[in-house]
Amino acid sequence: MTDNDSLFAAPPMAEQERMVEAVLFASAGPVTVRDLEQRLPHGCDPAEALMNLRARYEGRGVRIVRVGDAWAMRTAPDLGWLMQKETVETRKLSRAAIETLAIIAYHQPVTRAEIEEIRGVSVSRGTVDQLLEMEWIRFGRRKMTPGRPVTFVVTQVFLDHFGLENARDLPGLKELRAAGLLESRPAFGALPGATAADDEDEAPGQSELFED
Amino acid sequence: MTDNDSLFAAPPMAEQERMVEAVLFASAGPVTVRDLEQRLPHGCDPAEALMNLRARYEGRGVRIVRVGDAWAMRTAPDLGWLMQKETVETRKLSRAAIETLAIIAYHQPVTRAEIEEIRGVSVSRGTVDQLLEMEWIRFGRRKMTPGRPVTFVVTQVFLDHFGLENARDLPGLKELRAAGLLESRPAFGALPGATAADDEDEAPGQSELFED
Amino acid sequence: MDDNDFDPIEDTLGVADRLAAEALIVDVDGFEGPLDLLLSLSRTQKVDLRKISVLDLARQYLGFVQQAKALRIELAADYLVMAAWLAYLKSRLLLPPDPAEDGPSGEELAAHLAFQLERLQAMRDVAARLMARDRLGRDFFARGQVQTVERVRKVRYTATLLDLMQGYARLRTRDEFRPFVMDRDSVYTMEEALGRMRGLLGFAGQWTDIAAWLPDGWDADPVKWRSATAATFAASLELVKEGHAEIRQSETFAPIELRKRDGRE
Repeated sequence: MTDNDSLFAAPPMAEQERMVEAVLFASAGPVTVRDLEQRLPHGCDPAEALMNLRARYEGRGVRIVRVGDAWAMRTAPDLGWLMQKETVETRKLSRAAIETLAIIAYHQPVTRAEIEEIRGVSVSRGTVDQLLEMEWIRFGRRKMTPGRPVTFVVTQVFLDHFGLENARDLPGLKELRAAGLLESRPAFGALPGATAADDEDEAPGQSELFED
Repeated sequence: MTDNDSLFAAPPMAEQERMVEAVLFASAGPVTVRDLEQRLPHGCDPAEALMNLRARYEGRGVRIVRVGDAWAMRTAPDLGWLMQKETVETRKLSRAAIETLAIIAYHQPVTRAEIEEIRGVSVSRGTVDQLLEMEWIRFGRRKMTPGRPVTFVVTQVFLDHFGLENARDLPGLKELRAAGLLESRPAFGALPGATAADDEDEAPGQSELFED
Repeated sequence: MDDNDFDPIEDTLGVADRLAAEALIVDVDGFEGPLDLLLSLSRTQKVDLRKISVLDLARQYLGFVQQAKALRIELAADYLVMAAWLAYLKSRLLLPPDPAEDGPSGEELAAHLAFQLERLQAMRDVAARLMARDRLGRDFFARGQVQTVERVRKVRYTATLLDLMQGYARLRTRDEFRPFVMDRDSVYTMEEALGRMRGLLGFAGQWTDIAAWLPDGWDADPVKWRSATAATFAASLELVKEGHAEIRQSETFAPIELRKRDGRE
């Protein structure tokens, strides 16, 4: 701030209030009156602006609160219950679950036996249960084959999560590679067991009937 | 919230407004009306509460803005100069990336071949990758043309970043449409420039085997 | 097309045009392909892109390519393809239409080129307008603080589309594709070969085919054989470089032989 600034009148109080509001909202931590004095144009009265702002937020869903010698915006304490859902911990799905999900998405409707043939390992009950519980997959109609096995298909919840209109919109391998999304490092031949880093590999050596 | 809630009347609109205010304030990203419906007690009308809240914040230092089908609280753009401390250094985009982004935004859903036709040069993988990684673009539905190519569309993160309510609010969109510049006129096939970058067809060759 | 386009003395470029073309030539790397160059050239006409003279533009472009050739500047293939096409377009525009010929007329082709230029320019203009908008994190801001509220731990599992697609790709291309994992059990490294050969070199007084130096069990599988051969060869060269061994090959594709160097010379 140079001394010249004092030649100009300070902005009107309503404008100062707006400024304080914006600064409090965007700051990562509480802001002191001194901070505000330095950031607002010369001649402003942040203390008064703060009091006006505080009165304006009285009874709203958000309040202006004092934290030590600084000020911050906080949600009203009586609405804390609304925030509980905010604190979900997100974890990445396991590789087994992702692969199972991918097979269902690309091959639906697909039976458990078919999933196992493609993955080359048996599919644990927990994996399928987890996907069912997340509502990313559901039971489809039964296959017209001996035993009439149930099939799995993906759900609308799945499509919403991945931003897809339709499971057919999933890009193919060629397109993935073209977009540079696959690290297509050629491996040195395929040795059986080389992929055995799997968490549920009870039955390796199942021949990969679905490889094409 | 349990089912019992439906036995009680929805809270008054002023209270719903407080709740919506608290939720929007607490969420870093935009919140959809659907999210609000799920979080507010049964019988609430978050859409109406949002309209009231938006009007209440009119002209304040913080605004309620629409981002696609979601809503968020953001500081008023005219106060940006106050926020130098909070400014995040955005990665500088290349000219190719900026043009590609604009083409996707104005022509969406658009295929890679169409982007190349418009720019007259092939689109590098890095460019698309970078935009995908920034979550400014995503895969859209496939085109109903031979080969069913994947398309790209812009995301909610893109709209949020550029302060757009939806993709229809893109600057100059109407003029471009009126001038016929957004129609895909069939090229006569003779015109060079739309270099068909068929890089997806190259198979990993033997020569790559010893590359690390 | 107006009458000017049929000017017979087409190759007489004005001094100013010539200078402009030369200025462009210096800059050839700065263009993103022929369309970008054409757009730059069209600006010298200083007219609405819809009223542009495609014939003039074709002349300027061909002049540019001529000069680039004269100055021995390497032009990428697509610049030359565009030049050939523009030369064809120019002839179509200058000659009276051939009623027997099918396909689009010269005027239609020219109109489409003008459309392409106008569209590219329009995209650049809106891209600039887009980038000049008020932007999140620069002009307007989200809440600065992440709210701390009581933690009700609820685990939500998530995955991205990329995870899903890569998971699928991993399964379907298991033979040729495995992300992040270097397949070590069929790779014989040069360090391993070197370690093994250092131990054995003392016994190699005679010329021995390096194929005999492969470790046991690495010659059956072609994949392993290839890796072991490469590593053994590289290690042999290293030993020769260090002065511990000599290497020879009598002719192309003959066996490569190695023996210990014991300071006889």
